[in-house]
Amino acid sequence: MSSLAEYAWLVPVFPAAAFAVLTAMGRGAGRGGAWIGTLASLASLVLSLMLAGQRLSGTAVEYSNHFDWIRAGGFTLSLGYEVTNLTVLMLVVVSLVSFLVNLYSHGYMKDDERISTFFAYVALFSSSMLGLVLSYNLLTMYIFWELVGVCSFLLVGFYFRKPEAKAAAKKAFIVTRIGDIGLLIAILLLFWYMPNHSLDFTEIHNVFGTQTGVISMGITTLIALLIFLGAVGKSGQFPLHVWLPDAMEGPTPISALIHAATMVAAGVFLVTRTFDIFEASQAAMTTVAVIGAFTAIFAATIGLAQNDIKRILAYSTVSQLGYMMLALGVGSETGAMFHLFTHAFFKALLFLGAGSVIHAVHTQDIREMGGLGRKMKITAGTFGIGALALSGIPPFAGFWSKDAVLAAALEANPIYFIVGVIAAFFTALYMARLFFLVFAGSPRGASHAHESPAVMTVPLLVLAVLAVIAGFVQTPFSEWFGEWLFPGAEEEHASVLVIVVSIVAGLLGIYLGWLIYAKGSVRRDVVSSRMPGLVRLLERKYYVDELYDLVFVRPLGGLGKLLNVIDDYVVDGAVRVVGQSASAIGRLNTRLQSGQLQTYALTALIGLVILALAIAGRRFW
Amino acid sequence: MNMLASYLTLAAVLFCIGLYGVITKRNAIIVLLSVELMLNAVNLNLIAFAKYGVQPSITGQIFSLFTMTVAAAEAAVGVAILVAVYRSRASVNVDEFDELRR
Amino acid sequence: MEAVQTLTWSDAWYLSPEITLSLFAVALACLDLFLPKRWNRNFIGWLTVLGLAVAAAFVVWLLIDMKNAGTEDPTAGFHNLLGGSYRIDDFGGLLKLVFLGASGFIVLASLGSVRSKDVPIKGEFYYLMLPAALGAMVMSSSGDLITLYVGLELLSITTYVLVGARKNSGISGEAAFKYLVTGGAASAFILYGMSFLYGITGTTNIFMIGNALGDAVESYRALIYVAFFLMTAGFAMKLALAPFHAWAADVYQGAPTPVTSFLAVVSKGAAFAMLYRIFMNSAYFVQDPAVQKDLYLGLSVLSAAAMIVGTAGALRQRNVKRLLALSGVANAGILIIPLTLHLTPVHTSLFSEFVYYLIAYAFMNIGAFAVLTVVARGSGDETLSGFAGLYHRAPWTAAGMTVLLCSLAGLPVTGGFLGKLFILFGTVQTHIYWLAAILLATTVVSYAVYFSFIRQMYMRSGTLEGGLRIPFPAGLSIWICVAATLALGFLPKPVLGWIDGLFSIQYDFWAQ
Amino acid sequence: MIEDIPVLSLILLSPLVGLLIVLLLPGQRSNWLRTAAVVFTLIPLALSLWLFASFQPGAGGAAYAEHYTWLSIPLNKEMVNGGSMNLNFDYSLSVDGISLPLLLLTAIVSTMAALASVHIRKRWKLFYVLFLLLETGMYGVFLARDLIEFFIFFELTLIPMFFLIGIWGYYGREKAATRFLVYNGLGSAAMLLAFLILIATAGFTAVQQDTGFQIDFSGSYDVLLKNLADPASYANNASAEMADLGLYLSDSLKWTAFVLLLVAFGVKIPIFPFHTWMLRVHTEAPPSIVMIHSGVLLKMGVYGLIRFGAFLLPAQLESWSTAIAILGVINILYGAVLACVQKEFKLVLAYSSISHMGIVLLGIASLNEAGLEGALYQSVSHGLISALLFLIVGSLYERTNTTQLDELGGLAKSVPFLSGILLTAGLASLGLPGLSGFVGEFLSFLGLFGSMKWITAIGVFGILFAAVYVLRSVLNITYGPLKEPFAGIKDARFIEAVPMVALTALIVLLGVYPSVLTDVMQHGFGGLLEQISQRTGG
Repeated sequence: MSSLAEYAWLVPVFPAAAFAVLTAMGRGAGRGGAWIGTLASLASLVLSLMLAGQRLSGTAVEYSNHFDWIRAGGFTLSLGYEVTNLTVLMLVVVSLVSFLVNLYSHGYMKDDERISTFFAYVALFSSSMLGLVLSYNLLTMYIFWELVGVCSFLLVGFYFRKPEAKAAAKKAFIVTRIGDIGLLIAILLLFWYMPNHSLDFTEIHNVFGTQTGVISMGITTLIALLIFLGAVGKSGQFPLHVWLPDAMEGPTPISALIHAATMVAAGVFLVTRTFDIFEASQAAMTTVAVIGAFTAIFAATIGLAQNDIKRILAYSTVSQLGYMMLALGVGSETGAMFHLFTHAFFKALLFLGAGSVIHAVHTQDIREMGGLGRKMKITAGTFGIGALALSGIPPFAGFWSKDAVLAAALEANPIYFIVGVIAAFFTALYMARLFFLVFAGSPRGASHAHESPAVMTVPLLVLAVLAVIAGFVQTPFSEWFGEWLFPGAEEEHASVLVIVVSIVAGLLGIYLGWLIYAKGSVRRDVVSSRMPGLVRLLERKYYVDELYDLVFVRPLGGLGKLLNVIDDYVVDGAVRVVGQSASAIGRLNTRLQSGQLQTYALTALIGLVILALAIAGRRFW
Repeated sequence: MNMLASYLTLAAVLFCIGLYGVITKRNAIIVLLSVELMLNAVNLNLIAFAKYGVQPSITGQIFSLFTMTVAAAEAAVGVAILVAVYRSRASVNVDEFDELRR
Repeated sequence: MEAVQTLTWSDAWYLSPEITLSLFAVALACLDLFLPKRWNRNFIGWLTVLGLAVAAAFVVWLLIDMKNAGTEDPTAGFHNLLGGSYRIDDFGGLLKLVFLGASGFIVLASLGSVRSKDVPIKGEFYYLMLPAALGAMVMSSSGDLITLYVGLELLSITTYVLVGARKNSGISGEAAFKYLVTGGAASAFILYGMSFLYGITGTTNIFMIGNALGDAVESYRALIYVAFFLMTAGFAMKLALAPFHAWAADVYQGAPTPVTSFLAVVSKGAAFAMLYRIFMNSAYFVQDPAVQKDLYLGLSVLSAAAMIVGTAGALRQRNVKRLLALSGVANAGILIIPLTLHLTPVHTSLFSEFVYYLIAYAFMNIGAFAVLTVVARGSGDETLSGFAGLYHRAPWTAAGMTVLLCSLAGLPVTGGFLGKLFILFGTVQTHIYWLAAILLATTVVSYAVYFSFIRQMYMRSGTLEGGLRIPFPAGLSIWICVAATLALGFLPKPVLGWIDGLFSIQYDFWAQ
Repeated sequence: MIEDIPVLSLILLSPLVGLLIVLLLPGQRSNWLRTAAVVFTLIPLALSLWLFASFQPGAGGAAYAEHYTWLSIPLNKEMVNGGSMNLNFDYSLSVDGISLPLLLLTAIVSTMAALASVHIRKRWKLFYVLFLLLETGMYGVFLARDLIEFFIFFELTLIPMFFLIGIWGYYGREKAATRFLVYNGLGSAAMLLAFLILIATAGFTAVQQDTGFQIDFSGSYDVLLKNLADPASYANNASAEMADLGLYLSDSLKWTAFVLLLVAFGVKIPIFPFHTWMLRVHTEAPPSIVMIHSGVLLKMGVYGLIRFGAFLLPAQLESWSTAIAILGVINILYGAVLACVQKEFKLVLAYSSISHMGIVLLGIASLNEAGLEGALYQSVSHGLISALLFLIVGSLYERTNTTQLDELGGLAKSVPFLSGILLTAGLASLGLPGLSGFVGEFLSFLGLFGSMKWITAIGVFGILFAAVYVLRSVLNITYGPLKEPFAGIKDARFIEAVPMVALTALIVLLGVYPSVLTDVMQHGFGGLLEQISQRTGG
């Protein structure tokens, strides 16, 4: 039976092959080509499920395999894959979401002339993410990490003719690259500090997990923080969250893929994989928790003031990722992975639902929507389930996972808990706002909206089901999930307090939203009329983009221009001066050549005198 | 020895006068003559050394004979060239011989 | 004093090259005088070439002869004639070959390409080359200051006339006059210096001067300085080392191109011969190391100044002849380097370095001047723009010129490159790095100079249409020069091996 | 039997044969000329591929070597003790793990550039003659094992480049050509001086004979390597007396020689502040020549620095390693920041080359196997990537007549293939894993990080800026609204597409399977590190 794990490497290879085929075929592949991508992702899904089945049966041992990639004298850099419960879980999530997105895109993208290119990108994206998940060491992970980044760049910039898409794609890549630098330096540090220059996760676990003190505290903290920087970039944590909302310029299925299962999950997954390093350093843990908690509430508040349906969802993603980081920071791997797991489904559901809406009304501004619930019943229903899950209303999946996170937070520090609860309240509020504005009330603007085709609604239904049931794998009453994933890890048991408070926060948020946006008993400008500055601050996302522009982009541009001037006038100027000094001697000579014989003679005589004086003078020097 | 010094001084003075003439005189003929003056300074030197030198020998005098002869040939050629130049320039002013320059 | 030695018939054999040249010179002068005016004088040119070739053959014969004799008894490798005032040795022999060959190629290149408008009296023009070459030979062979001086003046006076050969041209006369005055003053300086040397040592024999100087340095230090500084100044003027070089550009420009070529190669080479001979036999024996160092340092400084000024000056020069004159200034600076290097047990090859570069220099300069003659003949333009579009008009000539220019610039694989390389190796062996650095730096700057020709030839379009007519003798000499330049670059072994086989500092410089 | 075929000479000389054939062809037949040129670049390509495939790292020493004496010049006879002295320069060719990858790179880039020369519109014959001469020079540089021979080939690349820039370049071509020549000439001059110092003080063998010492100075790299590795032996051979005469390489001279070499190759690489010449070349030369220039010629500097700096003078390299690393970081950041603000695509690429060569310097400064392999790998990879980029630039310029970034835009619409390749090349250039650029960068950083953590960490920021300038420029060209004048332009022709696809494939291959090169390189660097640890008293 263990033989199946040996073929785990095929999981990412299927979509990679699809990418190669589609690229080779070029645009000629057309819609037929799209099915190649879908089939490949189906193959990945099937294989992942089979792997999962084997692991669930409990008989399989962890399997890893690797080969030497580069040999450089004493060092060997190897690549490889590893099959554990964690990786298999991620494989299933990624390949499932990826398959559903594939399916959905057949409907969403059917009129696009570059549909085969789109599917090629998606295939590469899935492949990279699957590869990342399977990685057995940090180097392998880094390689796929970067590939994920570039794929997201390609997909975000898919509508390349739109200047916004171009800018967003660029931003996505560059901002995440800041994090990548952290990760790269962390890898370099680990390479030189680890015994035998090893980068495998197993070895990392052995070295850091056992607290042998091989690596000093300072270095451990540094490594952990640098790895976290990578995760911050990828998972859109403050202060590198700025790319994520902009990434909504890509086609909506891509947003689902990026936000639900692939790119953003990579950061959390990375921290989970190297969790031993973090656990070895309290400072790093605190940093993770603080950043996570702050991001959770920070993004949630921004989400309150946005009007673009996808941007709201994007900020909710940032916020939810903050929860996951918070969970990690307070030492609950299970909580983080659990929330990641459930979030993958309901966030994919929400994005695909949003896509369905956009597909129908051709706008993304929620102020121009309304009353869609009657025309798009499936979409509305499934979206509602997703929204409830996100708001943390039992029995939907999000409730259980958020609960786990909050429980861990409360145990660690009540402040984290309070922040988490407030963020949960905001989450419920903006989701209610979103839902009621879009689906309730009367139509504003687009009127001829209709339900999407089956190829789009089926994935919605599947995800809706998952959004309902996925939470039951880990409840306060049964902790099967955590034990399966992280055997031996201690978990906090959710207390009644946590459950009650979180439910109340969620319901309160929804109620308030209903009052404002559906019932209309509270005026919408109740806040904006009193505190216009605050609303403006939220609408402009706390001016973080502007701040970056002011602090980094402009100075860099200025520095570049300055260096350009220096390069032209100082560096090259020095070269020119050297050249001109040769020329100047030449000019001097030319001036001497006046044609006057006697000038020549006089020059010669002066030269002779100088020479004689110099030679003689040398003696007395 | 005293004798030698005065001869050498005289020769040096002559040489310098010649050099001065070459550098400053505008008339080409005088320039040529100045060159001859320098050569004569050499002759004086040679003969002084031949008589009062460290190791007096006849060679110096022989040398000066050669010098005189050759200088005469040189002067002849010089004047001939000057004549040719005068034909095209109608001037023997050295300052005006500056068509070749830069 | 030894007894006066007279010339014997057996001595005449050793003088055969010189005698040949004199005979040819006299015969051709008479021929030119008695032949009717309407006859074309070109054949006199051919006869001149013949005379030079015969003389060269004699030189080779003598060299081989001495080589054979020298294998048993090294002292038979040289002959003193006329009480040591004339000396037949390998130093002289090799340089004579260079002078004769160079003169031959110059005459060859000028055949058919010198316009009668420029040189009205062609016969005179050709046969005057012979006494000039003779003068150069005497200079390289003399063992006595007097002989040296006579040779020098023979060369100088003949070239004064040659420079002024275009009688009706104002600039030719002006050039001749300038050359004459400068040359005369230079001679005066050299002679004045020599007179002091004679005064200190009591002899004019170069070999005895060396012996005498060794003892004299104690009491006559100041006079030694005076003597050598005056001579150095004189030679610097003759060689056109900076800052004594200003006349060269004017004279080169005013002279007919073949004469310019002769001045650049033969006159300069002969002056070098003289300088090497004197310094190696006198300054080298000054027993006070400080004084000796000063004397050589003076030369090094002049060499550096010449390289810098020559190259920089050429950068801004548009007239090709003036440009080549300044390039000649720089090259004179390079040619003097081997002399300024110390003789150490690991570095004794100064003569090979010097002669090899001189040979390479001769070929590339003669070739370049020949191309200039041909090009200027077509366009009447002696500035750089005369070369514009040459590649389109005469691709092969342009290619040949490119080789010559690469050699002048010291780019591989040419004679100029290897010549510079050997000199450079010498400076490195003797640890005179500053001179090496200046040599290298000026060489690189000179790329800009020489490649401005290439820019004109290949990258600009000229105003002239149609092909370029190249007279056969000129074409022949151009291609011989190109081939020789390349051969010197690729296969220097025969030449260098030959020089090394013949030449020995012990016997060819010092032995009496 | 295989051993009897002089493969190296064939590689070196086949372009010269091609040159002769091109000379004989009629000048108006551009197709014939190009075909001949391409064929004669394919021959060395095939040979070097075969050499690469059959290369056996375990064979020890130089696996394939040819050696003929070129010159043996007697220096003068008046030697001390009546001995004799010769100066020998050889025609000596050899490949090892360091030169072989670069040789292959040369062959590949030359072939691609020959194919890419379809854009040349005039004077084809002269173009291909010079092109083949340039190719010979490049092969010679990587094959030569005699210092003077190396120098000659190094210089030999200058002359054709001068013509190629000056005749077929853009508006400022003549100035660019002259500047290229003089600037690189200065570099070469420094190199020659360093070489001669090495030869004159350490490059000789001294044999005691009846009549005295026979001393043979030689440009041979092997002799130098042996003598420098074991100074005691050669100095003893030549006796103390010889050492007094300067036949001994003192530490200060070693230092001088190393600095000279650093300057010499620093100009070529180029190291800040010696880089301004190459900006002109990048912007003014015709694209197919920039392919060669950026693809191969810059690597000659890297090769020289490794071959002569690292192998001959490892102790000096070590004491200079911090400085080199700092220079590398300056190169990386300076080049990158400047690349971010350029308005002209070719200038972006030029500055990006500076930045990338900085990474090479980091690798060299690391003085360990990972770093040195990284430096070499980065060189090969950058060679391929920049060749590809300029190939695209050539094709784009032919269609749009501009390389100004703000005049271009939206080309992905009208020329999707070119845009796709451009994007791929750009991604390779910014060091995306899976493409060749990453491996070299990673290895270089990895190597240097072992010894200089802070410097490396600062240098790593270069990859961030790389992302900025690559995306800024590439996206400006390909993304965004399609500019009106470019609506009708056609995508790449087959003959343009072939080299692009080939180069892209190689970039991917090297990115995915780096062992194909690193295993060969590993052999080349094997001996060096032992030496370094021995000589630096480790």
